[in-house]
Amino acid sequence: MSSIHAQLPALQVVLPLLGAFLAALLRRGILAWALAATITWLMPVIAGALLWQVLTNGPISYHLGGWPPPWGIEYRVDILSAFVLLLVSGVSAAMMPFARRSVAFEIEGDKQAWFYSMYLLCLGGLLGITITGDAFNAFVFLEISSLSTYVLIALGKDRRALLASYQYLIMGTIGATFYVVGVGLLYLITGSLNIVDIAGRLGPATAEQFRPAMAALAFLTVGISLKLALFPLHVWLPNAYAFAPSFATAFLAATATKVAVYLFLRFFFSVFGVAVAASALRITELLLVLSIAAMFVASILAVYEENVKRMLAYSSVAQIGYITLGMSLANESGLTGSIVHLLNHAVMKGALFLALGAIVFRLGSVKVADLGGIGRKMPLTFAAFVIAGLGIIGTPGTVGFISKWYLAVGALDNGWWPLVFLIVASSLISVVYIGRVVEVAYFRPASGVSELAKDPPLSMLIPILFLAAASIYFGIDTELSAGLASKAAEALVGGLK
Amino acid sequence: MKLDLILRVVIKLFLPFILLFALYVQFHGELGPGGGFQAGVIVAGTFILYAIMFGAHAAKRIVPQRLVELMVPLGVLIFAGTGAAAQAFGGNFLDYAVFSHDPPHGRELGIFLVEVGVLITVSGTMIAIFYAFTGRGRS
Amino acid sequence: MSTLKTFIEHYNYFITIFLMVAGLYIVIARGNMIKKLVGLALFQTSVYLLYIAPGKIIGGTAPVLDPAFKVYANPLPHVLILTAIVVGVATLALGLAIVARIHEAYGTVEEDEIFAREAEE
Amino acid sequence: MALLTLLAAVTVGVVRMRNLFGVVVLASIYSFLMASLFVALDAVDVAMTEAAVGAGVSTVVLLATLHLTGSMEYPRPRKAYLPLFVAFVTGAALVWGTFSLPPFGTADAPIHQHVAPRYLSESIKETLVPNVVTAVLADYRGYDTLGEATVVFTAGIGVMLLLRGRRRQSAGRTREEHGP
Repeated sequence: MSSIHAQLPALQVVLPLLGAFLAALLRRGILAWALAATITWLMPVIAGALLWQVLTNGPISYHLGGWPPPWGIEYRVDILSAFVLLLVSGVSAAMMPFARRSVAFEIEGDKQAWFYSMYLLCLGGLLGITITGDAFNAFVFLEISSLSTYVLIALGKDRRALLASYQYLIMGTIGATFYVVGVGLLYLITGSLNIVDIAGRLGPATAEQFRPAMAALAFLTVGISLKLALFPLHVWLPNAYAFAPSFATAFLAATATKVAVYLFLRFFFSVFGVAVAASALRITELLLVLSIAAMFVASILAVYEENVKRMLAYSSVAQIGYITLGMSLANESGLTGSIVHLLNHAVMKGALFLALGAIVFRLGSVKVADLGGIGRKMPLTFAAFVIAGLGIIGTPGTVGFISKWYLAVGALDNGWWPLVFLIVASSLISVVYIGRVVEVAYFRPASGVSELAKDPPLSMLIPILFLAAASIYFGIDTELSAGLASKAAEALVGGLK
Repeated sequence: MKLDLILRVVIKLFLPFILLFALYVQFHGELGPGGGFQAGVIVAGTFILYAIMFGAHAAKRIVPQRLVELMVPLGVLIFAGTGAAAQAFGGNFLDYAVFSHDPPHGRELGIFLVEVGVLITVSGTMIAIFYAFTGRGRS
Repeated sequence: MSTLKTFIEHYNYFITIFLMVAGLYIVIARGNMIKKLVGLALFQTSVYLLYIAPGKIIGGTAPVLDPAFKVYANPLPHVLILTAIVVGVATLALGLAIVARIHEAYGTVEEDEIFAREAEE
Repeated sequence: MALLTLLAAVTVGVVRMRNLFGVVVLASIYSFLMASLFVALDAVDVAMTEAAVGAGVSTVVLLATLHLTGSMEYPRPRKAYLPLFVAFVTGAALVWGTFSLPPFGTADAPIHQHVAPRYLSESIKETLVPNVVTAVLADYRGYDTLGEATVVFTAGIGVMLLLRGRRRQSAGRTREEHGP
C-alpha cells in the first residue's frame, strides 16, 4: 500500500498518457470514452491523496528515473500545485459524463477514439506542467497539451475552427519558444533546470548577471502570458473557444488557462521572488494596467458579441484579468483571490460552456437571436446557466463574490482603493452581457430552431447541474477552496521575502 | 523513361543499405552519435523514398496503413511500459536500475528498450504523416 | 577596443538574435500561412543555437567518452535541443496539416484573402 | 564564424523570397548550415538530428503541402511596421540580456560548473554508455524523452485525424458534409 502511495505523483501524469496511447488503438468511440472516463475519474482521487500527503507531511518530491535533482527530473507537489491538480482533475472528472453524447453528436464516428486520445494527452500535459519541478520538463508537457489542444480545436465543425486552430498554433508556439528562451537564459546563468535549484542559485547569480536574469524574466512573462491569454495577447482565445467542439471548449476554458496561470505564479514568486522585489522592470505595475484593460475591454467586447460561445470566451479574457490583477497586488489577500478564482472561474465557466454544449446539442446554434424562449424550453439547463452567470457577475452567495471579495481586500491592503471601484464597475458590464442572454432566453418568443428544444439527456444534464451547484457551494462554504488558496498564497508570499 | 528505370534499380539496390545504416545508427547510439529518433527518421525516409519512386500504392503493400497506425501508439507504449515496469519492480517510474542486480546493466537494458520504443513511434509517425499528406491528393 | 573584443566574443549571440528576429518577423508580418510556418521554424531553430553555442568549450570535443580526451562539450544542452527539435518538427507537421485543410475549405492560404472572405459573410 | 554569417545571409533570402518553393529550398539549406555549425560546436547528435529533421522531414512535409496548395506568396499591400517593431524589441531585449554572459567557449561558465560535470564523470559508471548524450537523454532525463515521444505521437495522430478520410468537395461553409 505504501509503495503505491509513493508512486502517486508519477501515476497522476503517466496514467492519462498511457490511456491516450491505448485509446489510439481502439476503434469504437464508446470504448475510448469508457477508458477516458475511468482514467479521468481516477485523477481527482490521486490528486486528493497527494493533497492530503502535502497537508500532513509537507511538500512531496518524486525522483523520476530514481535520479535525484538537479541531475534527474523531479516531480514536486506543494500546496499550490496540489490545489491546481485537484482543480484540473476534479473539473474534468465532473465533465466526463457530458462528453459521451456531446462528442458522439459533434465528432464523426471513426474519429471519436482519437479525439479521446487527444483529450487524454491534453489532460496529461496539463497535469504534467502542474506537477513538475523541472523548467524544461514543463516545456515538454506544455507542448504535449498545446499540440493536442490545436487538434481538438481544429476538429470543430465550422471551417473557421481551422483558422482559429492555426492562429492559436502560431501564437502558442511563439509563446512556448519565448518560454524556452527564458529557461535557456536562466540555465546559462545558474547552470540548472530544476526550479527549486534555480531559485536557490538565482540570488547570487542575479547579483553577478543582472541583465540576463531580467531578460529571462521578460521572456518567461511574455511567453506564459501568450498561453494564459493575458490582454492584449489574448487574440487567439475567442475564436478558439467559439469554434472548438463543445466538450473541448468547456474542458479548455476550465483548465488550460488555469495551468498557465499556475506556471506564471511559479516563476514569478517561487523562482524570481527575490529578483522581482529588487527589479527595476516594474512588471507588477505593467501587469496591473493590463489586467484592468482586460477587465474592461474584453467585457465590453463581450457585450457586443452575437455568438454566445464567443461572448463567454471574451468574458474569460476579462476573468483572467481578475486573476492577474490579484497577482499584481503581490500581497496575501490578492494572491488568495487569484488562486481561489482559478477554481471558481473553472467551475462557473465549466457550467456555462457545458450548458452551451447542451444548447448546441438541441439547437445546433448558439447565436443570441436563436435562443428565444430557450429558458422555458430547457428549464434546468438554463437555470444552471443563470446560476453560473450570477457567479460571473459576482453576486453574493456565489463563487464569483468570494474571489472579488479577496481581490478587493488585497487592493485595500495596498491602499489602492480606486481599484475596488474598478472591480465593481467591470462587474456591472458583465451584468449587461449575461443579462442580455437571460432576457432573450426568458422573455422573447421561441425562434424557429428553439421551438422543439428540450433539456438534454441526463448524462449531459447532471454534469451541468453539478458544476452549477458547485458554484453555489463554494460560494457559501469556502473552507476547502479559499482555505487552501490562502495557505498557498501564504507560501508564495513567503518566497518574496 | 530510361533514366527512370536506372533510378529505380539503383534505389532498389540502395534501400537495404540505407536500412542497414538505420540499424547501425540505432544500435551504435550508445557508442557514437545517433539513437532511436535519428534511426526512426532514416527508416521512415527509406520508405518515403520508395513510395516516391514506386507510388504510394506499392509502398502501402509493404507497410500498410493499418500497421502504421499500430506503430504510432506501440512505440510510446513500449517506452511508458518500460517506465511502468520499473515501478512494478519496486523502483520509481523509469528507474531502470531495478531491472538487474547490477544497476548499471539494468540501466543499459532500459536505455536499449526505450530507444526501440522511440524508433517505432518515430518511424511510424513519419510514414503516417507522409501517407496522410499524399493521400489527400489534388481532388 | 574592448567593445570590439566583447562583440567578437559574443558574435554567436548576435547572429542567433538576428536569426531569431528575422524568423519572428516572418511569422508576424507575412500573410502566407506556409511562409509563416517556415518563419516559425527558423525562429525555433535559432533558439537551438542559443543553447548549443555556450555549451562548447574551446579545445574540447564531442561528449562521447574516450580515454584520449579530457575536455568535453556540455551534453545537457544537446539533450534539451534534441527534444526541442523534435517538438519543432511535430509542430510544423501539425501546422501544415491544418494549412492543407484550410486550403481545402477556403481555396487559399493567404490570411488577408481569408479574412476578407469571412468579413463578406 | 563564417558559417554563422552564411546562415544570416540565407535567412535574408528566406525573408525576401516570394516563391515558396525557393523558400523551402533555402530553409533546407539553412538546416544543413545549422547542422554543420552544430558539428563545429561539438554537438554531433544534435547535428545529425537537425540534418535529418530540418533538411529531411521538414522539407518533405513542406513540399507535400505545397503540392496541395500551390507555391506563390502574394505581397501584402500595406507595410508592416508593428511586426518590425515587435521583432526589433525582442532582439534588443536579447542583445541587452546576453551582452554580459560569459564569452564564447570559456570553461568556467556556470553551465559547465553545475549539474553537467556529474554526467561527464559518472555516466559511464552508472549506465555503461559512453555517449553521454544518449545516457542523459534516455536515462537521467529519460522522462523528457518520453514526453518528446509523446509529442511525436500527438502530431502523428493529430495529422491523421485532420487529413484522413475523403476531402470535402465544396469550398462553402459546411456543417454536415464534413462526413466520410
